Amino acid sequence: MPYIPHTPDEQQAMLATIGVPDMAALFADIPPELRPKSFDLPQGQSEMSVLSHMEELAARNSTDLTSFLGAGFYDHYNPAAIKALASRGEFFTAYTPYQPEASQGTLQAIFEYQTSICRLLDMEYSNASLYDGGTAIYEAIMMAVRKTRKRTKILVSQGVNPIYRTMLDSYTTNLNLELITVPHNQGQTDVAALMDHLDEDIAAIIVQNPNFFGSANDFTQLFEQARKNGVVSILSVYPVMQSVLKTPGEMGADIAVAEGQSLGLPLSFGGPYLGIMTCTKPLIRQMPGRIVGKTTDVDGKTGYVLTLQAREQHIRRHKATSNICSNQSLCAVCSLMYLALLGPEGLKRTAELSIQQAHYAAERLTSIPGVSLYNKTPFTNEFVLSLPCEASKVINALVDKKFIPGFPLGRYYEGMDNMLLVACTEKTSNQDIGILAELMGGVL
Amino acid sequence: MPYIPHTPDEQQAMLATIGVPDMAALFADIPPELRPKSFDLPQGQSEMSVLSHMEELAARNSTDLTSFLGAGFYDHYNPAAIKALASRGEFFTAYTPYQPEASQGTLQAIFEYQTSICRLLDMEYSNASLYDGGTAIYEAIMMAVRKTRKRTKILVSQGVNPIYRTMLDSYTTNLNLELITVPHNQGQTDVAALMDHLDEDIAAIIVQNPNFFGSANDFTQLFEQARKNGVVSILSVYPVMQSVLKTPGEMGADIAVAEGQSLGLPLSFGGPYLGIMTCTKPLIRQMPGRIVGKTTDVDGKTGYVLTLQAREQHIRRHKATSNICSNQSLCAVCSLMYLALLGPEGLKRTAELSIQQAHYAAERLTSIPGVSLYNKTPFTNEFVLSLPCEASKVINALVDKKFIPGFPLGRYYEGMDNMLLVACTEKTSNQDIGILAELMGGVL
Amino acid sequence: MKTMFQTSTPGRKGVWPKAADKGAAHFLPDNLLRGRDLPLAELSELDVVRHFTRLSRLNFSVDGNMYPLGSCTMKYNPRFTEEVAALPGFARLHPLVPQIRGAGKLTQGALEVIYHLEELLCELTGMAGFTLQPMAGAHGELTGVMLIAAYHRDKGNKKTKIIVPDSAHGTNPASATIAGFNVVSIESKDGIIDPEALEAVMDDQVAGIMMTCPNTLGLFERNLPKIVQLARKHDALLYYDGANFNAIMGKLRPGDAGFDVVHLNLHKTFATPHGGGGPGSGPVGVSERLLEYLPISRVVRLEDGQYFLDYDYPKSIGYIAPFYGNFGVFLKAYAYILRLGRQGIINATENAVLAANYLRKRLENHLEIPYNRICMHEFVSSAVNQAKKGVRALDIAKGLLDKGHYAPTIYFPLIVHECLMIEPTETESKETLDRFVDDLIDILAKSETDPESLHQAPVTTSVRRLDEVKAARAMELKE
Amino acid sequence: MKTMFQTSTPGRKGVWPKAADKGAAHFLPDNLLRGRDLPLAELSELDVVRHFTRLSRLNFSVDGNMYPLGSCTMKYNPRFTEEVAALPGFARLHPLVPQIRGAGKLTQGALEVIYHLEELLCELTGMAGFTLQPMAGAHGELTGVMLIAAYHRDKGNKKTKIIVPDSAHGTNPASATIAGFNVVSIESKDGIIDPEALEAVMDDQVAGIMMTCPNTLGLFERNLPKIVQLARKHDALLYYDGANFNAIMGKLRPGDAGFDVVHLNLHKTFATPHGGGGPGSGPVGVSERLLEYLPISRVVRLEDGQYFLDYDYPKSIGYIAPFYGNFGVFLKAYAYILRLGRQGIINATENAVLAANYLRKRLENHLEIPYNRICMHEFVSSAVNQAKKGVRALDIAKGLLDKGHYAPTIYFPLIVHECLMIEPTETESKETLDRFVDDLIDILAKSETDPESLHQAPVTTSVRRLDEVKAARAMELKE
Repeated sequence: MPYIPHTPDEQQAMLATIGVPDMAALFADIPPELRPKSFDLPQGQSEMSVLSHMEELAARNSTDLTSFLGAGFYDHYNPAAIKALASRGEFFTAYTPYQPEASQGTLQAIFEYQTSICRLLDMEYSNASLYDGGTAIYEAIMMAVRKTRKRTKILVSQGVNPIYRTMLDSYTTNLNLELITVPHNQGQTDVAALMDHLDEDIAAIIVQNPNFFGSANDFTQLFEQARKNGVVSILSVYPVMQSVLKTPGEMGADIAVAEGQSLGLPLSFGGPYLGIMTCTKPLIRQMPGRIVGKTTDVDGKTGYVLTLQAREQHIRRHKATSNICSNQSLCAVCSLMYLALLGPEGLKRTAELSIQQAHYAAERLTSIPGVSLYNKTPFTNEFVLSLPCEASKVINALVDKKFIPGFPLGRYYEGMDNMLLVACTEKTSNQDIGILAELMGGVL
Repeated sequence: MPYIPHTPDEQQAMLATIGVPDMAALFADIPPELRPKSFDLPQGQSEMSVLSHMEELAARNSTDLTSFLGAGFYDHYNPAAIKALASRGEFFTAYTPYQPEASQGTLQAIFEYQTSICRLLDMEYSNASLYDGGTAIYEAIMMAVRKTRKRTKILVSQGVNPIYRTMLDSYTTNLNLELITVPHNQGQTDVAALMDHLDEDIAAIIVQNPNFFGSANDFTQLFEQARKNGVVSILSVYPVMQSVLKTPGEMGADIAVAEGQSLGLPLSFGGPYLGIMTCTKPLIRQMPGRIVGKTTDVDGKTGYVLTLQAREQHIRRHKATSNICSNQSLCAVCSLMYLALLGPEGLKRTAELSIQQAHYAAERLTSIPGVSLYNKTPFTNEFVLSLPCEASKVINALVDKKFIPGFPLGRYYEGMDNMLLVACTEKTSNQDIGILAELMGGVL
Repeated sequence: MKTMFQTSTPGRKGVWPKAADKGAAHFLPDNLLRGRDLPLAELSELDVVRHFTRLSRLNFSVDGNMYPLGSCTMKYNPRFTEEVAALPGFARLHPLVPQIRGAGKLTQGALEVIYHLEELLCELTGMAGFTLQPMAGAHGELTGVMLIAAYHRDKGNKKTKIIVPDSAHGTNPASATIAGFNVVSIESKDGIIDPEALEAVMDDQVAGIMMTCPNTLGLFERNLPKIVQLARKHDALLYYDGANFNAIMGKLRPGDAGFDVVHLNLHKTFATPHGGGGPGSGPVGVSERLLEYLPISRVVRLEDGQYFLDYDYPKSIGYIAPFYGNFGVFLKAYAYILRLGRQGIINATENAVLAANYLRKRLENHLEIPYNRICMHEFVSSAVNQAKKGVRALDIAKGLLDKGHYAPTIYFPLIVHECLMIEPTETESKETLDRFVDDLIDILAKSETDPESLHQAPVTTSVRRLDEVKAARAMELKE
Repeated sequence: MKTMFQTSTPGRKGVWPKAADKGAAHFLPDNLLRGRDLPLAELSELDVVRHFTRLSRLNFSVDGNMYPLGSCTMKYNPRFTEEVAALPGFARLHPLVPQIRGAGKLTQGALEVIYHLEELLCELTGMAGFTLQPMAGAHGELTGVMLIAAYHRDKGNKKTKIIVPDSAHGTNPASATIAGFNVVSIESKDGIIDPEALEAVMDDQVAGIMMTCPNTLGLFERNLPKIVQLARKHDALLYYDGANFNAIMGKLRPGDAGFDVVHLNLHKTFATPHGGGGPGSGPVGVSERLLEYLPISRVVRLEDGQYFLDYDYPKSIGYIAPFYGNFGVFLKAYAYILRLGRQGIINATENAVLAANYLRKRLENHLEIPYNRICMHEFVSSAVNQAKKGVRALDIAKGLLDKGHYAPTIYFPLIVHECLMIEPTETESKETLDRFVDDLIDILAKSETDPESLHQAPVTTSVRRLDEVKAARAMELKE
């Protein structure tokens, strides 16, 4: 019986204490007609045998790829100390800190996470994290809807990650909300069009920086205009790039959200990731999810607790701000470790190296005849190439050479089948870029 | 400056406190003529870059081999919990427990290791471990020499791992000792010949069980005869197999040693390994290396300390029993974790599965025409095949198919070029054995 | 303990990537650049290692302590599953790879894990299909309610209500509300759902009934057949909250019993670690009639044995997660299920229920047990008698911390006064269970002889009782 | 804390391999089988995880505490090197693979590590060749002395003596004796070797002189050129004990200075962790004239760039280890050296010496410093003044434990009374150094005002002062 400590003798002793003859007696409440119709699971295997099976499965995924995939999910270098520290049992086998006196490790770490995220995004408050960047956008909208009360329209820039916009569609289907998508303008977030749409029916406006095409923006004027119209401004950002880019705080965003995966989490085929959620002071009572606050114990010693719980589901039940009852605690702690290990300068170096490599890649790749840069405005570590043929054709030709040159925009944007979204990080070497240029040149 | 916390300001402040103008002043004692003639080391690299380089080097070693190599070093399954626990910083970044009050974790673990090893080998005392199985044999001889005083001859069975016999040659070159090697008899440890050699000049006799050819033995009579002649009996064993094989204690060995790698340590291209060293009561004062003992603190609470230190080098200097001043502490703790996780029954299952797989392999492989079993007596998880051609010829043919069918005995035994030493563990599958049989059949 | 900002030293470096030849200012105009300081902590790698090593020691955890937190199933988290999730072949995989035409072949191992885990969960629950997308239990609930909504919308039903009994998890009403429904609460009777009370509120507006079974009192809902009947009558769908699924594996399958939607908590029943509050994973299973509404993408197996991401489900509720769910978490659950196998899973359930009843029985003369009959994997007790002497459930909980145990869930469910909800799980040994009971009895005795000592508890933890009111008022949420 | 045998339960299972179809009795006759019980602990996996988690918390370690243990160089152990050593391409490699003809191509990466690390160590020390075989520092010493013996034997020299100054490490005389030499001790003067005392004992019987430089007083041997001259005159070889090599990297190379043999401690200077006492790694480097005696095998690089194990050195002293040394350890040292590079290594030395002198200076008015001048990476202080009041070095050490610091090395070297030997290393921050000094000063003040409190120390550790005499007498070495 894997992981079960009881010997047959002990089981008998326990049954005797309970006063029942056998295990079956413990399940007598279940009506016989409800017993399983089938329970056809495989036989158990030894740890050795399962691990070896899982290694075989892992080996059927290619990890020797040279990949230029990004699209919101980036392969930055994760310092080894993160895994070493996060794999301490005291962190990963603890539960939600319901007993704060026995959970100060997690609580202080989350308090430090909230502090670090506020400082990185230059915002007033952060919660203890949400599931991912997409649900963070959805929760941000719901905050705006609650705040603005009767407004029901949401302005969404098409420069926001289309994966998240698709999620928004799902989440708002049953709600009395209208999503208005404002198209991009040749890869640029169309600030003018967004401004045009601002009116008193709009609860929130959502933009992304850098946008999905990699272009960096300054939304200060847009957000000012939004404020004048009583509209909540939501900005989705790329945390690593916040070390060099104008901050949500500087632009005047009301809510800033992000996918935190780039801060020290493995790509892990899509999760677990980290939903970063910050806001300004006036919105704090609308904030969903857990929040850790500082306080003192009976001796006056500093300590940390879950706070503002009146917002939460286990107190408020159906009146809660959200149904969320967990955070991505361990992921948040990993991202805190990442920020602590890199520090402000290390993070900036990471961002700048990534930007530099992307610009080198853009230069090399646009020197291939027929290939041009689609971005009309400055970009950071990601950009769009306009190809003389379908992007997926190029990808297909390169996949067998273990190169994935980027993401085909046609997957999410109609009429953009020839566009390829290319991302670099500090891990992208000049050599990789050189080979990519050669390979692409060869098939075009 | 990797891993150095001091900022330039802090360095200046410290220099000022010291009262010197600069770093150079701290090294003024070194005569200028002794300054390095060259110091041509590579430039430092980032963690990311070194790790990636090391991954490339690791990838240049084949790990997708199906290997039947053993020869004293076995690929048993290491439960994942070992690495998870041993990688806790409190274990691996501590030093020798000189301050026992601050080191009870390591000390109690070593006490438990000593207990477990005594129980497994059925011996009275164990030390806290030595470097490896080979140095353990050497130290065992030195114990015997000290104990028997003027005796200078050592009887060594050729069934003892030739790697260790080669080490013994090196270690005894400068000492007034004579090693007498008693040849094996067609793969069997020649007990009769060993008995014949016993006399009053012999300090120690060394045999191995199972011997290098995999054959199991009962040395009870030999050790009885040795005792009658005042000769110290040293038995080298295979710890995993001790769960099923007659124990050194049952046979009456004075000293039992072993390579502990099979108890939860990775093969790791030859180290770090674990030298297991146990003895009977009369020999304890001759025991080299660290020993942990149980005691009480001033409040009467149980605790553990390094003990019998009067034997050791840092007290006795040139009068010490050995120059050893460390043990393989972390390796010993890993082997303790292994034994704790497997328990007596788990260890026995490991041994029995390994034995069963070896016998299946022997059956399959000897059904190849021209191939026969060289062992004349019962074996455990390793055996010798007599091939119709040079063993290395067969190996060469199979290496390119990622199979290493075993170890060619000709490497260490003259005239045995056609002999192949084949080992199985619980990790060896019937399928692997089947493929091996096919491949070997194909080249013979 | 000092925060990392208090020990930060300007200019100190930790991990230190090489510098770019050209900074951001070379590539981006000033107006796009960060103007404000970036006051993150500046630490050496040793600073960071010590900080988190020390922080970790301030936590109780399953690795250090018994964690009898009711409804949370804090069982042992096998170490080898951590190794599985860290395999580079999984951990380094970009989720977009299989969405690129022709590149699906590069992720066959990962897609097989998803496909096969869904199959296993179907067999475990008796459901027709599963999605692994939901990223936590509450997220699974929301997904489940969205599926219920999609079903009724598609059928043209006009439904506005979801019924939630008072013994259900607190997230249930929140999830139903978030998804746009009105919540109707019903009172339990003798600790379980009263079919009459249910019948009284049932009408054609009812879209679904959300049940936790066994419920939060640890009791099996014996009237389940009657409830199913009532639901069917009004075309209401039956939702199974799987938070307590550890009680019932191999003994009842929600699908066989008539449930239409079920969510599971991989981080409870299937031993994936809780991580101090997340990440979790809350897969959702459905009956045949809800299959077509499941989120996309779905992994399908082609005739040639290849796995493939299929998006072609026009009635699907769409994307619930950016990709396929918390893949790293379900790797661990998958490995755990393979390790246990059929018999191991039945044993887990039986021994979880055995341990809960053993604790219940050993405590029954010391603590009020409101529903003192055979329970499932957990039970509720009440400190009402102790409260009369001024020792509340909270005091008992803090007293347990001083004895080295984590506390039970307290003040939940709300329907039991001074509630202590105890779930030992199957992985705690008899001597640990006995030590827990002995310590608890000792504390209960103290509530008679020395109640003040319990008001003072805890005294052995890194901090003593914390002022939660002050925290909420001061709103110091960052440094 | 209970031992695992005290919590063992007969019949309980942990990791549980599948059973063989046929037991050992099927394959082996009774007389070869184990007759006696095998009373190992029987625990669940959770039992084991908790046991070792709790045990670990009873340890001080670099990850938790400053560890100013003189001569032990307890610097930070970078985490990424652990990842390097665990790479399956290294950890799973059987050491016999490259010894099989034709299979060397399967281990080129591992052989390159050995080859290149030897090259780097040569450049670091100025030696002509290195062997990585020795498995610890003392093992390196023994190897070094064996090389000295081999040299003289080969030259036909009849040498019987090795000179070891009283400021050398305690292992030096033991190693020399074990290798068959008689040890001649000489007294230091002003903390360093006195050339006159040396000259007085030099004769043609002297095979070698074993020096530690800087010596165990933390002082550089300023008379080194004179010592070299004396050694050469008598064809005695000069041995450099590298335990203190962290003091001197980039500032002096033993090879340039005239040493013939040097051993390094990878677990000190090159940041590989100490593991609670091992495993270590003690590579040995030699000058040109000793090259041919180095242990076999040696890794050579062929013209085609392939690496190859070469056994063809007829004058070699043979095998010192079963294979190539503690490979897992030198992977970490290799990665560390590549990470630091030339400048990083010089910085490490400079900052180690800076920190030691800073501590020395801050303490000089509080504690006797017998040789109070610029020291290298460590220095010795003495509690002679405190001892007069009854507070001994041991009491001060235990007092430091109560403040959360590990203690310095005490009562070593033997030539300083009430010695406290302090080595901070380069990786401790200034505020940690300051806190250590402040705490130490506080303890020294207590030695005046409240000496009894120091005799009672430690009181915050898991046990208080332990009775070592009782342990030696009772000889309870197992349960």
